[in-house]
Parts: sequence; C-alpha cells; structure tokens
Amino acid sequence: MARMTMIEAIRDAMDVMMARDERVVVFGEDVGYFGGVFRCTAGLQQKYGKTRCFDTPISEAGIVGTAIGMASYGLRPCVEIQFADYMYPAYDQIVSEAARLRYRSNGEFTCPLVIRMPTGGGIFGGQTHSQSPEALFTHVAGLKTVVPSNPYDAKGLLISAIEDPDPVIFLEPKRLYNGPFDGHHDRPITPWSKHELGEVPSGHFVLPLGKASVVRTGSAVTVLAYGTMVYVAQAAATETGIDAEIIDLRTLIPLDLETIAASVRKTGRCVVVHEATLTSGFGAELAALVQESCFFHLEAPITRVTGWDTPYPHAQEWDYFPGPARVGRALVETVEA
Amino acid sequence: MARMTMIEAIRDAMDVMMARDERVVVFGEDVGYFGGVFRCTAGLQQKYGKTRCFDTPISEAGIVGTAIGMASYGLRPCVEIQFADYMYPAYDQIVSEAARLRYRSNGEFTCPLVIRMPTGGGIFGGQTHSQSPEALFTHVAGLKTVVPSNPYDAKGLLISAIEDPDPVIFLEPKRLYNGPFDGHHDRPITPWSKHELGEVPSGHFVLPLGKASVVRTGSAVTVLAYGTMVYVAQAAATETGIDAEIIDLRTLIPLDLETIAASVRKTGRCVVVHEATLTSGFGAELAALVQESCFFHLEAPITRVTGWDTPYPHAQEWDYFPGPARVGRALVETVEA
Amino acid sequence: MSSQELRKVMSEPEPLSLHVPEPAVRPGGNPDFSNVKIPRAGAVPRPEIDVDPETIRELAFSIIRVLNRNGEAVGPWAGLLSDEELIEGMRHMMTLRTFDARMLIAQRQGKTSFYMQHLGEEAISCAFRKALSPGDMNFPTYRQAGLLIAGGYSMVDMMCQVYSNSRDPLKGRQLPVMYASKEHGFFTISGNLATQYVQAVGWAMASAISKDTKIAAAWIGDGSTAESDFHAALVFASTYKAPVVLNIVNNQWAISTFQGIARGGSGTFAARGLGFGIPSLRVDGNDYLAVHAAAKWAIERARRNLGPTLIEYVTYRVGAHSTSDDPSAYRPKTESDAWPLGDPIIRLKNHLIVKGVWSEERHKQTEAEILDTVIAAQKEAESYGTLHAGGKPSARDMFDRVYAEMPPHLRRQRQQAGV
Amino acid sequence: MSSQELRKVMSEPEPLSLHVPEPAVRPGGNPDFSNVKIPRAGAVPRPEIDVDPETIRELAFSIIRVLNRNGEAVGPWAGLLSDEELIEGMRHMMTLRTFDARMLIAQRQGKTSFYMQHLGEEAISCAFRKALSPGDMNFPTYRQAGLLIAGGYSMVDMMCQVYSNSRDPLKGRQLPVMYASKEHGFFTISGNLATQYVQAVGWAMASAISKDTKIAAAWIGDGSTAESDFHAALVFASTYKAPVVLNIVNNQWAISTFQGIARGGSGTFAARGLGFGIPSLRVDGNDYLAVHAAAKWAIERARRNLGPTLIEYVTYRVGAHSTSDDPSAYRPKTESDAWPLGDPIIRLKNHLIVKGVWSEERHKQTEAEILDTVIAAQKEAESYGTLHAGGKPSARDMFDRVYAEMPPHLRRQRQQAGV
Ligand SMILES: Cc1ncc(C[n+]2csc(CCOP(=O)(O)OP(=O)(O)O)c2C)c(N)n1
Ligand SMILES: Cc1ncc(C[n+]2csc(CCOP(=O)(O)OP(=O)(O)O)c2C)c(N)n1
Ligand SMILES: [Mg+2]
Ligand SMILES: [Mg+2]
Repeated sequence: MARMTMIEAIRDAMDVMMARDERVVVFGEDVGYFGGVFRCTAGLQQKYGKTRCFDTPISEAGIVGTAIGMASYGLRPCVEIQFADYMYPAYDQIVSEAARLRYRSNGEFTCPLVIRMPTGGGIFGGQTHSQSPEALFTHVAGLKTVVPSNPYDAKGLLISAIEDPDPVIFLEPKRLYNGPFDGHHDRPITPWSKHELGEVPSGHFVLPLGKASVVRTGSAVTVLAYGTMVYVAQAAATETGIDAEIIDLRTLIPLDLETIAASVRKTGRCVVVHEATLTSGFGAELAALVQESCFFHLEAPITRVTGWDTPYPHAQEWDYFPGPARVGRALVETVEA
Repeated sequence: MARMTMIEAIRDAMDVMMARDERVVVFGEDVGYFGGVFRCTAGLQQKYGKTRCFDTPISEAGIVGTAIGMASYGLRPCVEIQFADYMYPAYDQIVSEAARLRYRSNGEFTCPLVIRMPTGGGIFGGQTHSQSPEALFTHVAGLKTVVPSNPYDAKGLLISAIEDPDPVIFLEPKRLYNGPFDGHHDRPITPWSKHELGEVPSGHFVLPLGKASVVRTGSAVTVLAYGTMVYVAQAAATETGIDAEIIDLRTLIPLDLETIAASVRKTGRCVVVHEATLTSGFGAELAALVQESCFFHLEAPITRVTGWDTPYPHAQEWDYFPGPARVGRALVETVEA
Repeated sequence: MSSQELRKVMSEPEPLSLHVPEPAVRPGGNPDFSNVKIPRAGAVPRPEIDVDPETIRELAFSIIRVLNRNGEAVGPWAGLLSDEELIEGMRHMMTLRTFDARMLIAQRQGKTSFYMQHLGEEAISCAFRKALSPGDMNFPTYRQAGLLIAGGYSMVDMMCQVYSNSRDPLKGRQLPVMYASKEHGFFTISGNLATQYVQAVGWAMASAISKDTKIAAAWIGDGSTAESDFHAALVFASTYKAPVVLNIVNNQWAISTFQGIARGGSGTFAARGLGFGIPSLRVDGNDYLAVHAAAKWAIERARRNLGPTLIEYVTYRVGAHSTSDDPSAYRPKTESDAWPLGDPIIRLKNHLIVKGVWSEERHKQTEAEILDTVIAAQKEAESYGTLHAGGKPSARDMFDRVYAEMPPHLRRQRQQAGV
Repeated sequence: MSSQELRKVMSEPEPLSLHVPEPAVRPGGNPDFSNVKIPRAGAVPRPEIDVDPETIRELAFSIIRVLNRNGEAVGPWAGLLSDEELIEGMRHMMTLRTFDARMLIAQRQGKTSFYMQHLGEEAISCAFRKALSPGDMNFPTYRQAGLLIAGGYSMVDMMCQVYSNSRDPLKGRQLPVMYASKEHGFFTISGNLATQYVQAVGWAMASAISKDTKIAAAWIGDGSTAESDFHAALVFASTYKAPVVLNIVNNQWAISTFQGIARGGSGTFAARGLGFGIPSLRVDGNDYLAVHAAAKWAIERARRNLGPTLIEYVTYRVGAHSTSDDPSAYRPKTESDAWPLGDPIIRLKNHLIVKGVWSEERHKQTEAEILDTVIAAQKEAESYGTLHAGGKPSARDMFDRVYAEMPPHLRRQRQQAGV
C-alpha cells in the first residue's frame, strides 16, 4: 500500500494495465509527451513508447472515433477528453457508435473502451471547465458510467473499466484530484497523503462496477451522492448533526439500486445531491427510482440539492456550487418534513 | 380554418412567418428544392427564393453552427435536422453555443433559432430513425423544448418558437404527421382531415410556450404525456375504463408544473409515459418534480411507462413501443396500488 | 489596384448576395453532363507506389480509366487481372444487381420495411473487394454490399437480415441492409453517416500499433464528405500515416441534393485529400478494371506502411436513394441514360466479348443462372420468415447484447416485458 | 511493378508500424527551425482580387512577407499604410503587450483566476483589425484581444472582465479574457475550440442573405484546425461563397503539442483550403505590414462577393499557453529566441526608424506613456473590485439572461437560493 493522490492512482491503474496487457493504449490531447494537463498520464509514453501512449490532434470526435475503431480491432483504448466540457464533439461517436456496436452487430463487433474525463467545478474554471454531464451518458443504453470519489476507488474502478468488455465513461471529479473537498472553499484541504483513502494497493486490483459504498451509516435520512458531493454531504451531516446515511454511488450505470433501496427503506427519507444542473440531472432518475421502489416507506419528499439550471458561472462559483450549507438545509428540512 | 395534416400545419407556420418577417430563413438537408424528406418545407423555396429556403451539405454541425451565426447577425433561422437521431453531430453547437450565447455575453449576442426535428418511432425506422432524445435537451440550461401532438398545436407552437428570442428545440413526432396514432399499429389511423384537431386557423396565431393542455379530465389518476403518447394514453384510458386525467405537456421546458401539480393533487396518482428509453428520460424529471411538489397527496408510486433501455430495434418495434396495453396495465396498477 | 482605388471600392461596396449552387438540369430539362470532363482511357499515368504526394496533385482532378469505348483495356493501369478474375468480377456484379432487383420487389411486396440498391455502382465494391487480402477490414456505407457478394458471404444470411427473420444474424435489431460480418471484413453499418470513416482510421492505426499486416478501407458517399467525421478521419490518417484506403463514392447525388452542394468550390472530391498531403486519385467508378487497379495501388501503399490514399470513384446513382425516395421529383427521369461513363456491367461485358472470352449468349445464360441462384436463396430465406410473417427474432433478443452481461436494470425490464 | 511482383509483395508483407510525429527538438535540445522555409520579403506575387483560386495554389506553401532584414517594406504587398497608420499600429501592439504583462502579474497576485497572453503574436490581431470596416464581425479565439485594443474598446472594460468585478460587462459569468462586444465587432468568445469558425460563416451568409455589405472574420489556432467545426466552416464557406475571411493563427504550439500533430502530412495549414477551392495565403504573422496587406486583400475579396479566403499566419507563441501552463516541460526554453521571424514590435520599430519617423528614444518614451495609461486603467478597474476582493457581480446575476425572460423554474431556484 502506498499513499497516492487521485491523479497518481489513476495513472497507476493505467500503468498496471499497460504493463499487463499489450492491447491497452492511452491517448488524447497533450496526453503523450507532456503527460496530460492534469498529469494523469505523465511518464507513460516514456515507459511504454510512443505507439502505446501518444498525443492526438485536438479533435474529440477523432479521439473517440479512432478509439472505437481500435477497440473493434481488438485493442483496449483508454482515452482522455481534456475536460468533460469538451466531450460534445465526440458525443455522436459515443452515443451512436460506441454504445451500440455490440447491440447492432449482435456481438460481431464490440467496443471495450474507456473514456476518461475530468468533471465538476470548484476550480474557477467557468462554464467550460466545470461541467458534470453524467446524465447525458446515463440516458444512453449501452454505456456504463463511473464516478470515483477517492484514490482507492479510482484505481480499482479504472482497472475494472479497462477490463470491461463494453464502453465505460469514467468521470474524474477534478476538485478531488489532490484531496477530498467538502465545499468549504475557504479552508485548506487535507491532501490525500494525509487521508486514509489515499491508501492504494499496489499492482492489480479491481472494484466491481455497479457496487455502491455506504460511507456513513445513519438512520435519519439517506443521502445519495457521488464524486465531490460525497464529502460535501459528510460535512453537511457533521455540521447539522443529522444522523444521515451517506451512500457513494461510485457507478451510476449499472446502479446499485439494492443498496440504495435498503437504506431508504430503513431511513424513510432521501436527499439526492449532485453538482450538475437540476433539470433532467441524474438526481431526477434517482428520485424517480427511489419513489418507485420505496414509496410506502417514504415519510418525506425526496429532495434534490444540485447546481442551478444555469451555465456554471465564473465569479459566482460558490453561489452555484451546492455546498454544505445548502445540503445541510435540505437534510434538516427532509428530516423535519 | 382549414383541415391540415401536421406536415401541412408545420409548413404553414413557416410560410406565415417567412411572409411576415424577412429575417426568417429555412434550411437543412434536402429542405430546399425537394422540400424535405417529410415534405415539411415543400414549396417554400419556390415562394421565397433560394436565399430564404435552401439545401445544405450533409453536416448537422454546419447547419446549426451557421444558423447560430445567422441568429447572432439578426436573422431568425428555422432549420431542420432530417431525423432527431442525426442531431448528435450538432450537439456541441446546440449545448455549448446556442444555449449559452445570451448568458455568456450578457445579452450582447443572442440566438433566436428554431431547430426542428422529427422524433419517435413506429415507422419501422430502426435505431437511427426512431429516437426521442428530448431529455438530452431538457438537461441543458438555455434551451426550450417543444413537442406538439396535433396540427393545431404544431402551427401555434412553431410560430411561437420562431418568434421566441431564444433557441427552441422543436420535436415533431413523425408517427403523428398524418394522423393521431394510438399505438394500435394493426388498425388504420384516422387521417387529420377527419379529426377535429386537424382544424387549423389560417394566418398568424400563437400558442404560448410553457402551457400544457388537459386533453381528458378525470379523477382516478393523472397521466403525463406528450407527442404520440398522448393518443396512446387516451386509448389506454378508454380501454381500461379508468377515469384518467391526461395532460399533454406540449412544452417540456419551460414546463407547466402548475397544471401538472393541480391535477396530481386532485387525483393522488400519476403515470408518466414517453417513448424514449427509461433511464434518465424526461419521465425521471417529471416523477422527481411530481413527488417533490405533491408528495403528501400521492397515494401510489409514480409509474413510468417508456421505451426500454435498449436501442430502438427494427423487428421488435411493437415490443419496444410503450403501447396501450402497457400503459393500460400501469394505469390499473397505479389506481389499485 | 492601388490603395486609393482599393479605398474607393471599400467605401462604396455593392450589396452582397448569397450563392446557392444548382445542378445543371432539373426535372423537365434535358440531362446535360457536358460539364463533366472525361479524359481518354489510359491517359492518366500510374505513379510509383512511394511517390511524393505533392507531385501527383493533378491526379485529383483527372479520371483514371482503363476500358475505352471499344471495350479494350488500355494504359498504365491495365493488365492486372486474368480472364478468370474478370469473369468472376462479372458474375459478382450481375449477382449484386439481381440480388438488388429481387429485394426491391420483396420490399414492395411488404416483406420488409426498407431497401437500398446499388444500380450503376456495382463495379466499385465488387472490384475493390478483390484487391483486399484476408483479414483486411472495410468500414462500409449501406451501398457497398458488393464487398459481401464478392467476398463470398452467404446471400441467404444477407436476405435474412433484410427480412429481419428468425435467422437474421443481427436478430432483427437493425434496419435492412445494415449487415455486419467480422469474418468477411465488413464492419457493422451505421445509420449515422460518416461515423465509420474515422473508425476505419482507428482500426488501421490499431493494426499498425499491433505490428499486424492488415489494412482498413473506409467508405463514404459524396454527400457525406460534408460531415465532420470525414475531417477527423483525414486529420488522423494524415498525422499517423495510418494504413487505410479512404474511398469516396461520388454517385452525383445525396438523396435530392446534387454533388455540388457538398463539393462547393473545389473541382472534385478527391481534391479534399490535397490539403492533408494525402495522395488522391480520381477513378472511373463504372470501370471494373480501373477501380480494381486504383484499389490495388492504394492498398499496396497502405500495406507497405506508406500511409493513406484517398480515392474518389466517379459514378452515378441510377436508382432511387432508397425505397423511401422518388428521384423524379428532383432530377430528369432520363438523366441516368445520359450519364457519360455508361453501365459497369455492360462495359465489362463488352470488354470480355472483345477479348473473346464472353458472348451475348453466355451473358444471358449467366444471367439466368444467377437469377436461379438468387431466387433459391430468397426462397430459403423466406422460409425463415419475412418482416411481418413467419419466423422472427424474439422480444427477448431485444434485451440481449446491449452489454456483454445483462445489468440488473435491464433484467428487471425484461421481466416487466414478460419475455 | 508487374502484377507478379506485386503479388509477391502482397503475400509477404512486413509488419506495419505507427508513425507518431515529433517536434525537431525537445527540452534539453538546441532549438532548430532550419526546417522552416522562409522566402525573401517581397518574393511572393500579389494576385488580382478575382484570381482563379486554382492558379495560386503555390501561395499556400510560401510566406507573404513585406519587411526585409533591413527593415524596409518591399515587394507587391507593400505600400498600403501611411506613416501615421504604422505608428498607430505600433502603439496598438505595444499597448497589447503592456496590457498582457500587467494582467499576468495581476493573475499571479491572485486578482483573477486565469489569463492568456499574446506575446509574439501582437501583429496579427492588431493589423487585421485595421483592415476591417465598421460593422464587420470577428469570431475570435482567446488570443485576438488586439482586435479590441486596435478597435478602441475600453481597456478598463477589458480589465473589469478579467477581474470579474462589479463593472464586468459580462457580470462575472465568463472566464477571464472571454470578452464580447457587438459594437466592436467582437463575437462572444467560446471556451469550446473551433465552434466560432462555422458561426462566422453563418454570420457572413446572413449578411449576404440580407444584401448587407458587412463581412465576417473567423479565427482559429493551428491546433484547433483539427476540430470538426473547422471542416463544417470550410464546406459551407466554399459552397455558398460566404463573405468571410478564414484566419488560422499558426503559433507552432497547441498547449504542449507542436503543430505537426494537427498538420500531419500536409506541408502547411493554408493547404487545407486547397481541397475546397478556397484561395489560401500564407503570411508572415510577425510582420505588421504583411498581415495588414493580406487581410486587406482577403477582406476586399469578401466584400466584392468573391467568396472566402483562407489565411495562415505563421508566428510563434512566445509565452506559456495560459497561466495554467509551463512550456519548459515540452520545448526548449530558448526556442522563442531562435524563432526566425523575429518579434513583431521590434520589426515594425526598425522599419519606422529606417523610414525616419521613429527612434529608440521615442520608442522608450511611448513605452512609458503606454505603461502609464495601462496602469491608470488598471487602477480604475481595480477600484471596481477584483475576483476575490471588492465589488463583484451578484448571485442574482447568475440567474439572469439564461433566457430573455426568466422561466418559472429559474424563478423558483433563484428564490430558493435566497437572492
Ligand atoms: C448524420 C446523418 N445525417 C443525415 C442522414 C440522412 N441521410 C441518409 S443517406 C443521406 C444521403 C447520403 O448521400 P451520399 O453520402 O452521397 O451517399 P449515397 O446515398 O449517394 O450513396 C442522408 C442525408 C443520416 N443517415 N445520418
Ligand atoms: C473542444 C475543446 N477541446 C479542448 C480544449 C482545451 N484546449 C484549450 S486551448 C487548447 C490548445 C489550442 O491550440 P491552438 O488552436 O493552436 O491555439 P493557441 O492556444 O496556440 O492560440 C486546448 C487543447 C478546448 N478548449 N476545447
Ligand atoms: Mg451520393
Ligand atoms: Mg497554436
């Protein structure tokens, strides 16, 4: 076990897989020589050569389109989109192609492909370096969508994603790269080197896709969260003193509905939090599912605490971000409802 | 008043607006000389000339990208994407640009633009001529999303959309072009010429965006539907004999939550139907909103009846399509729950 | 112009106006292809395989042709195929045409929902296929079924796909003609235009990364070159020198829009390659020998790691775009008769007759034989069902293969569907 | 090669390998631009405005230059600007450089989150702006603030945008440097690369549709030409002969990737235009006079309804990509010193001195004046706040202008936010 940042854990997952499996190739904008603008691929080109890890032209459609071709050939590409905000030019290739190759060809062609992208705000990145587009993937049959919240999970889930026979969208909350961030932007963060979840096994290990993790047990209300919001929810629970059970979903599709439903049946209340805009966000699906499966256990409406239905603003970042105060208010209201 | 098909009503709306307002221009693939593969723009080039209505290269990104430039210049483009399934190459321009010009420039530049696209299945079009991607638009702040279900609404809403100062996604359920379709694919449809909603006022008239219509009043359960599903829901209510109140949403964003909530508070039960895949479909948002705003009136879980979480298959079209039998079952279960 | 004159012009500009390209003739007019410049057969030189692309720019503006008016094969691109190979090619094209004719009728009879034919374009996919080696991969559009026919794929399987019946290899999930066969080097066809073009480049890159010897062939229509993925493909192919042949089938029409709408101000589609330093050829697409020779040259370049080649095949879409289309609404009915490059089957037939290895009689006889074979295949296919009658894929199949392993939510849904 | 030989090669192919382009030198190496072919100033001819694009293909492979080593303006592209205009251009470039320097420091002081500078590229946007007429519209990237400086936009407003303060014209919604001003012909900058390129074409088409006389200018970086919207722009511009100037600023780098990654096998970026029949020029981007002359030519073509022109400006990004970047990780520190086209300010300075209308002294004096002006603007801007201190846009502003009229759901959310 070694202490790692989330960046190091992600890099380590690729490193392990590139060493084990010749078919794993890594590419994207600034990914090769330089090692990525967030340094997630630093050193991989040096170690595995220019044909296993390389720079691409600035064309997300080209990155994903060629990766699909490579996957159908038999390689296992793990590509990076520099920011999730820049995945739109590749969206057609993701939705119409990667997600459907297996289905439409009845398995003649498949697409074992991982598309990594940093998501989320909190770094004053403005509207094009802050987005959380997970709901645009969860609506698409054929895709899996993963959002790790710590170095340990990131490594185990990324290895699972690379080994998965189907396309996986791997969303990396960039605000967590260097340490858990609970939304208190005016306080220093603990670096992962000082945090137990920075403890990452060396070598190959996997966390299965589709298993949530209960990061805090409680009986008053269930909080469904993923990525950065896991820490915000924890802060909110601590600060309000509410006995919240917090579930880190880790994988959105496939979703661990069992764990969710078991918790909500126990607590009778549910708050959903995410950073993406409210309307048609993944929180809507969670609320719909929870009321479908736990209706007769629910004692209060399911509340969503999310980014507002506006583009992510620059100066008003902390007004937009669903921080611990807003989440805390929702916890109180839900418990008191 | 004249009886019109939905195609004629849509064409008439563009015709009226092109005659009234020189700034209105219409273009897309096969839209000019030929008049569109569904004939929605037939005759407009002849009437208004090649620079007001014209054919484009096959590039959805180019169609929407140039339309955004034109809108920012001061024109009012109303463009066609041949099938909603082909909007993905334009998705970046829609999400990152059209939806955000006003916001990011604080109103220096705006984007009065309508993007029309046929949606939905039921014509054996397979996975790339059948999609209903509305949820991919409703998640995007800055867009409005409209889905008419009859010729009258289509004309009134399309004129509103063209006059709207912001970008509007106008989804045309292609299975309704020639007559209301209730999901009984083995029965002949009534053509619009024999249907009262085929009655369309001539000249200029508008239906405001954001107002739903209660197409059937009832007290046992509220059904939220739009597009083709409005007729499927009606058939299901008739066939099950359940006293359902059916709301045709007409506009998804902005949503007429008032009308919805008033109805659900009255009936205490709610079924949501759409043709799009279940997970993260717009039905999720509706379910989330309804339970948020009507929780203490709800007597049963909100049920969603939708397309399955698979690509739209060709041969199994009627197994996929959420027809009156499936909707009927949901009505019965919800009323009996 | 002096700067003063310039200023004058600048200060009093004329109003602008929008240029919208139009085909030479519309319905009612007389077909006119006088603007199509057609060089003599044999006139275009055949460069060395490792030629510097910048020195052969003119090839993007000419047309490589082998068969002349007299049915002779002439010039530097001739001489690659034996008589047997030519006769085989003849049979492939005739089979494809017959297959199309039967499926068109079947569609009209309601046995399936939709069909797309190749009429007039048979030489391109049939001849190209013969230049490939086993293991090479095509990324086709819906108008390259000749790759399957010439590759020996089962016609019954093709028809079962068209009928979405119980033996449909794709389990009814796909629109008719959207075949897929890994074994036959035929990538699963997408309904979304152009997406396959850049995937082909990726497949070729993968082959190079893997130190394999296989190459890829990308296919696209004239109209679809306007799509963005065409650009992505050329960028990546050019940068990584991917072993791929980038084929453009210019059949003059994209549904109702003539090729000038996509081509704009460039003289040809082949010219698109010039901006990328990619050797770009233009070939008579109705000349089986020319298509084969150009394909061979490009495939050889790819195989020798010399990088991509772009080829524009000049042809004409004689039939409707699909069974949903009626071309008489946008082009003169007789336009195809006026098409100056003739019919690929008739041209190869004449060549074989001139060579003395074929005759009108043998042609008729072959036609009859092929018809029998196709009808037999059709009968067999129909015994497995057609779209609305007989055997069909199950509703259960609808839930399968969305993922390798069915996730819980799909399991729940399948259960709900009661299948 | 005979068909037999060919077959032999085909049957025993060597393994393929992937080509990944690399810059000539990496950190630790000696900067080397010997591969950059630079023609003499004055050597490239100046074609008539209505020239047939096919006859000037070579211009896409050369470099139009006006200022020679001795600081003289020579050749057919010289002579368009008066001394006053040149001195004004000098001031614009110096102002932009000073503005950048101050804002860089401000960013380091934490007064804003982010900044992007123009070091070495000042001539391009400053000179281009002077060739435009009122009402023309630019669709810029983040590296053309010279369009605003040379267009007389208020520096205080620019700084308020950079600081996201209470007077920020964009209400704090946008990342620093993402300016927008309709009045100053400066379209709202997007964080998403290349989207503006095709929008510019649409704007130009709208002008033509409206029988207006205004033209559009599209801007893009070398790296971003790989994006798909670049293709869409060229397709539409070529088809509709849109009155637009398609500018490519080739500053050799796209963050950490050298221009060979985007350019691939084509000799130049200007060559991309050739595949579309668009006249394509290549210009010394560090030569104020050359930039202005080429811009004038292209703008005049557009204005006279002759259609689009593509211009590649050859320049060098001397600074870091942005304040988030450190170029020493991927290129030699001294590479910018070795850049053979020099510095645009020094080159114009030398020209003015040679002409006898400028001196080292006057230069220093102007530098000081400009610094004073910029500092004064900065003081004023800071009096309205900086990102983390002083006045700022309100949380209420966050909910505004998502739509022209606030829909009910946003009203509810604003209420919930308590603002
Ligand atoms: C992305 C996308 N946009 C539009 C369509 C609709 N469409 C199908 S075929 C076609 C015309 C294609 O023309 P071309 O590329 O010339 O090929 P051809 O049919 O002539 O072989 C169009 C517009 C589509 N299938 N996909
Ligand atoms: C769609 C998209 N992809 C990636 C990025 C990230 N990005 C910002 S600038 C840049 C490099 C652009 O290089 P170039 O076009 O050469 O312009 P320059 O910065 O050199 O002026 C990249 C990759 C982005 N902003 N948008
Ligand atoms: Mg075509
Ligand atoms: Mg650059």
